[in-house]
Amino acid sequence: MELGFTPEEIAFRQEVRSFLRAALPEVYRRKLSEGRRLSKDELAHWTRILHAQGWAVPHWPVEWGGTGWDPVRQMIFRDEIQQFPAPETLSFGTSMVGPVVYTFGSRAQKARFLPRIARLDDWWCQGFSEPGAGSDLAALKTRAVRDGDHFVINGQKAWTTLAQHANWIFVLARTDSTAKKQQGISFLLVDMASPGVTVRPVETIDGGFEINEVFFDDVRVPADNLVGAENKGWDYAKFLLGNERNGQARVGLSKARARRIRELASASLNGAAPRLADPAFRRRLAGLEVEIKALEMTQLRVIAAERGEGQRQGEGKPNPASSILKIRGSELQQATTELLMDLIGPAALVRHADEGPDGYDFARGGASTYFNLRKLSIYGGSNEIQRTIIAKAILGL
Amino acid sequence: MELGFTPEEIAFRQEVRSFLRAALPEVYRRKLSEGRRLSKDELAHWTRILHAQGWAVPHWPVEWGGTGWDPVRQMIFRDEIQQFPAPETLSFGTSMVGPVVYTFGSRAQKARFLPRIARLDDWWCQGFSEPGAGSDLAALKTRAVRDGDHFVINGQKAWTTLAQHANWIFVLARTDSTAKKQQGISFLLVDMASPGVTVRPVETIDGGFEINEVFFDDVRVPADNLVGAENKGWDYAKFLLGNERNGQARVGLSKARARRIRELASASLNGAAPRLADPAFRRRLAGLEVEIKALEMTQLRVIAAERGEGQRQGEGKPNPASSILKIRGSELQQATTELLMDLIGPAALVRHADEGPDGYDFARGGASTYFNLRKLSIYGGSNEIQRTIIAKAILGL
Amino acid sequence: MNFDLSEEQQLLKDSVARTFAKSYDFEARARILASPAGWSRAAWMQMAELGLLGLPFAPEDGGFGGGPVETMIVMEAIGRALVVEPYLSTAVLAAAVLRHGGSPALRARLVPQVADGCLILAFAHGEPQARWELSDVATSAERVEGGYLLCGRKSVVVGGDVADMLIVSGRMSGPPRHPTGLGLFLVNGSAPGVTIKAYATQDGRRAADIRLDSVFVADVDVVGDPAGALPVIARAVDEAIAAICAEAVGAMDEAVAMTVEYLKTRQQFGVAIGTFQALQHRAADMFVALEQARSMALFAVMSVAEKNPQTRAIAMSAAKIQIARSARFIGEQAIQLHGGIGMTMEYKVGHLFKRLVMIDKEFGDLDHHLDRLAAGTSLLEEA
Amino acid sequence: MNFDLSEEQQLLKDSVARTFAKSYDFEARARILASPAGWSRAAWMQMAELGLLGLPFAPEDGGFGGGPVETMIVMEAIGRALVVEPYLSTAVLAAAVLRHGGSPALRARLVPQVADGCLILAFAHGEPQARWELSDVATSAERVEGGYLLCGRKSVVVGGDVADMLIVSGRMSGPPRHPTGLGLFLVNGSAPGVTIKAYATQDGRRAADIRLDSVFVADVDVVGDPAGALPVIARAVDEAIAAICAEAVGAMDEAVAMTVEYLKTRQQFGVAIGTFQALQHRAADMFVALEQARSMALFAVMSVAEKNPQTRAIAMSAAKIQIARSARFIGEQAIQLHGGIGMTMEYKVGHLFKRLVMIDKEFGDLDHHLDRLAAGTSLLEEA
Repeated sequence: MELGFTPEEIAFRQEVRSFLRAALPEVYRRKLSEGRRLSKDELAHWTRILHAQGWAVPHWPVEWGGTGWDPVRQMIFRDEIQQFPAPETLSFGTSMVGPVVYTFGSRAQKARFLPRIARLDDWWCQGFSEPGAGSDLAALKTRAVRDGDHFVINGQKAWTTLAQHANWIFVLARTDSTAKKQQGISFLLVDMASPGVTVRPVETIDGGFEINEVFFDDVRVPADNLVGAENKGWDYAKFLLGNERNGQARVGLSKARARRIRELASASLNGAAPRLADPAFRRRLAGLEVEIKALEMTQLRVIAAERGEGQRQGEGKPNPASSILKIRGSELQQATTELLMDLIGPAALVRHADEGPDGYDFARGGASTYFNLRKLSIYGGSNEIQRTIIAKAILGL
Repeated sequence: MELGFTPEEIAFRQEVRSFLRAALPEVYRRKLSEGRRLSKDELAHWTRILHAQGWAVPHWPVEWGGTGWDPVRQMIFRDEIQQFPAPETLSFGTSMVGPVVYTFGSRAQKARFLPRIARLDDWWCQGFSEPGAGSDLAALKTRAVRDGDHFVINGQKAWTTLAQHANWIFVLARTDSTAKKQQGISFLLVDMASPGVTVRPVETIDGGFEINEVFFDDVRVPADNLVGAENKGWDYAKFLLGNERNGQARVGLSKARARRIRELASASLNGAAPRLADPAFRRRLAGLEVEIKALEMTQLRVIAAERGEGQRQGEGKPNPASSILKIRGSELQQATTELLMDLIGPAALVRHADEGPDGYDFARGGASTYFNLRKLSIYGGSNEIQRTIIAKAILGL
Repeated sequence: MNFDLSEEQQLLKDSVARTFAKSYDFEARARILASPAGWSRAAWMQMAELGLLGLPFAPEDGGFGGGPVETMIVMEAIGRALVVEPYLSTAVLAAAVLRHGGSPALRARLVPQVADGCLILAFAHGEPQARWELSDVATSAERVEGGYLLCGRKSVVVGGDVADMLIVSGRMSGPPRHPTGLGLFLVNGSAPGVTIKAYATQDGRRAADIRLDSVFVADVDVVGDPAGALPVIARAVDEAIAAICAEAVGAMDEAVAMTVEYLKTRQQFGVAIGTFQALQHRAADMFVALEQARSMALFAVMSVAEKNPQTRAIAMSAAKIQIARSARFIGEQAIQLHGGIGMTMEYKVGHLFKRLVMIDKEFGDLDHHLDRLAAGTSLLEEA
Repeated sequence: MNFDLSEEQQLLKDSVARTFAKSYDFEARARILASPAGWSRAAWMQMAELGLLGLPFAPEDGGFGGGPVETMIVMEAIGRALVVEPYLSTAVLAAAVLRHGGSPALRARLVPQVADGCLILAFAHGEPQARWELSDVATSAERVEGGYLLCGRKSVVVGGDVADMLIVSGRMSGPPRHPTGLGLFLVNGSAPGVTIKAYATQDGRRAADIRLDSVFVADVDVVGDPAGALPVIARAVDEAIAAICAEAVGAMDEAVAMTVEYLKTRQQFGVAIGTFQALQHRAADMFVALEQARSMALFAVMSVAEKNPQTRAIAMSAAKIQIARSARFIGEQAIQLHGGIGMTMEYKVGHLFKRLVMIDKEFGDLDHHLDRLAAGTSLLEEA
């Protein structure tokens, strides 16, 4: 046992932190602290700064721009980004479709798409969920019919995050309707400029627009844009979702938010007594910090085990323990936003749109982030699904 | 709407309280406060005091010793008994087998058993659960085979509360093994002095002996002791369990315990600072009192509705809303014992058997009652079963 | 002890429910929210016609003599339909201030206008530093010839921009948080020195921050004792708490009903998701939380007319605590069980959730009331 | 960063597990509990033979030089097997006092005896009024010719009647709760003036209340600075917290495993109850709680050698908080999911539950540590 980080790992953390201090525009940091979203251009700007540093896609193969860091360093990097807080790269590209392409894609697909993903030249979105298929993803109805060297797609995707910014979408579509549910699905890369693609933004309960409906109306996609084998898309989707789950703990975000709560609670907001003077509030915050620390330790254990696995057997498969990270990670992000909202008091009523009044800057990202992050326990495999995974895959029930 | 009690009801409450002050030996009250159990003789003594007052079986038909009180008065009476705290009569007799006998029993059974139940001349226990059949009560295996004017019982009952004191047991036994699960069960009254009845007390985690295994080895029971019709026992059991659930809120006990907590927390236990000086403790107690008050109000609503029903349609059937009373009632009894244990601090470690040291009288009924009352969410239809009842019978899921 | 509605109460309940069902369904509400004003005067006048706006006032003042039960009936319906018009601030909160603090002359002047819908009121009391502490008023009220001069800031005044007239609290004497020295003053929203910064709230209502720069209030516009208003304020806020508890019950009831219906109809893995036991039990827990909240809302109604302010305050805190707990649980689970559709503004359940969360932020949140309750005597104290 | 055990550690783990599996199964333990003494000297000598009793001491003192990880390994096994012998009080708590407070001469005198099982120690520190406040010592230590006189009462001293020798804290100066003025004194359990009132604890251990009436302690039996022992006490208790967290993880792990096994085998309504989704999800939540507890027990082990007492105390409180939460949840759910069988003393899970509940009552409960943590700096403070 070697509990704690090595001196090299600690130095690496400092290196990342120094880079962020030097390279990240302060306005981006403040926006993220306040629960606001960067604009498309701002995120592209930041991605290029990272790219210039060689850190845009650390977890990718070195050949395609990866850093060769081991899982612990990757975790440290993610943690520092999140807790700074600095913007994370667009996960639909770097963590979802990217790994699918470099693992299952053709040589031509790799050369064409990966460099553009790494620089955010292309903005990708995820065409998985459908109105009738939420947690039961394999029940999807969108069809892709072969027509010469094209597929013709018809159907509708739902809850498509940031599709309004995207120029590419990766789509699960049914290519064999006679096969069983999970079979007969293919994984297609679709240029959103193709005729027949329509995007309709949907307002969410935080008052923002981040999800969309995407409609496909006789959309023609070159067969070259099929990833891997036809009718094998479900395998690639499972691979993708497994990667996704691993990244969902996002402990750094919860740490950053807990720190922001402590900072705000130490101050006199609008002349009121600091909330930290209330022992009940202090206890609530302290109790939450314990849960965050526990999750951080659990994440370290999962990652250390993965590194061990990796050394022994090459690339690891998704660890069912990552369901713990998903459940607790989402719950703690939700709990921190709830505490932040409660800290704000009556000012939580104020809606921060364009017309928001002065004097409530501390309240930004209070209620809205609380509302927004209710999604975390729903998407990426709802927490109910994760509990079933633990019960079956780990406990054998 | 007539919110609040009528002046007559308030006067009635005072009357009950005055009676308890005058009639209940102080040593009984103190024992109950401290989570201890009365001896068999003590409970018999108290039951006879109540009987002399005409209040031993208030809810029974007047013909058999009932008072004719409406459901609200019955509730007030129970509440006063519980919160005093005064001993409740032995429920296996007065609330379980008694109502079954006066509702479904023969004239001879009524005349023979009811007066003895009311005076606790007979100590009854409940032979329902079996080792293999817990929440799935109808899976019971104990058999009763007709042999002339007798039934011959073979099998085993489990978790039989206070069977070690009992001289009678009411038994569910399978009389038709060809019928479907719920059919083919009969309801039999068995003298425990019959040859072939064996009782084995089982120690529970609170260190007490209140449950038993009861074995039946060719026990001969006169056919006169069959209640109602052969193979119809399941109906009588459901009737009994419905009555049981209604009585499980036991708000008065939680009120009494919350009051004891406040009293102990106001004092300096063994020289320590009063716990009530700790704002976190005060908040926890206050929060618990809210939940108790809410349950008390819910119980009033259920009872008021039952009275309304009763006026319109005669005797009411068990209200599925009584599942709320069971769930919250057991949870709050458990929560109050947990708070009491936490209040006690390190002294909770002390086991109060014969050898317990001096100076910890305040700690009596702390940990032991906490351990003992874990049973409440298990028996009488586990809280999981109650949630299913709510989901199906009330919400229609 | 009887929780059944009287015939008149049942009539009131039915007519309110019928009206909202007809003219305030989800689509109608969406249109109101999308309108420039963000609220509907037509809906307001309809409430006036139904007699709802004059409900809590005494007949001799021009009202209909409704009591806490009648207010509960209306507020529950408002909660269910998510009515955004300022009923609570005008017809409950400001109305209570007038009833308990206003002179007969003042009531004679104002109540008929409120009742017929022409006069919308708001209670401008909260200040930036006060959180929910009722005595924490820094706005000053200075005695001048023929009246008073008010200086200060009021924040998150619900309905503050919609109102024609504000009831403003101001301090004649003493430091902030001192129990005496407070007065209540009627201020026209367009009076000189009044600056109103209006905005939308998270749950689709209107609110305002209000600046008072030497605003003159004539003697005739003082509500009650200009240095002893705290008891009136506390009583009015307690009545508002009882009312908002009923509103929350209406919203929770609707959220539970929508969720159960969704569980029955939504198919996943080839079956209705309501067949999954984990979801069934969650729905059962929601139902339990709803019934506990309903019980405590009734307890608030029972206790709101209580003469002893201490006893009344304890009861209101207890009710608000239960409401806060149940509302948070029911709201969050309603979204969770709906999944993605619950996250959108195109579906009612998300709006119910938002309102339920925001109700916790009005008149004191869970922690505030736990503190208030923990500081007092036991809720279970027996007479 | 590597959580794998070294070869030696794995060997230790295996041998301890093997030993307890063979000679400390549930039936063997039941016999020990039923014996007149309530504990087993044979089991104790077996632990000595395995080298467990000398484990934490330095080799130069006659120990085996084990560190926090080795103690964790032993304590986890003790938790799993529900060992009732006073390992924690002797080989963790008292051992830490000796290691950090005792002179080389004292260690040379005592450690070999402890290691070979002949000397059982207990730490007599807690007092009736102290709850878990370490500085709250009223027992007086008065300087006399050639030594000290102790007067006072110690309460709920775990292992206090089993011990051959007690390490007693006493106050030389200052009021109770003053951070200086405390000393530690070795007292023979049978010394004149010592009265031991022994009893069983809820979880089948032995404990004692101890009265000290002018008990003479010679200078040679003073442990460290007779007026500056609080830092040693705090450090020893922090080590005990790390150890008891590991014990709790062992007990939780066993409780979860038994519950999962029970869900797989127990039939109701014609199927294994582990097929019911609500119970599956409950089991999943138990597993999550277990893993969170395991993580924080490791965090405690990582932090227990931390030099800064403030940082160390924060880490120990954080670990104990997580353990308290997980243990209460897992314990209660283990009983709930077992149903009736879990309520009896004839089945192991009930004993695990009782131990888990009682672990919360040693070295500070959830509330105590939440207060301690909330009073300090943030747990998430970065270096």
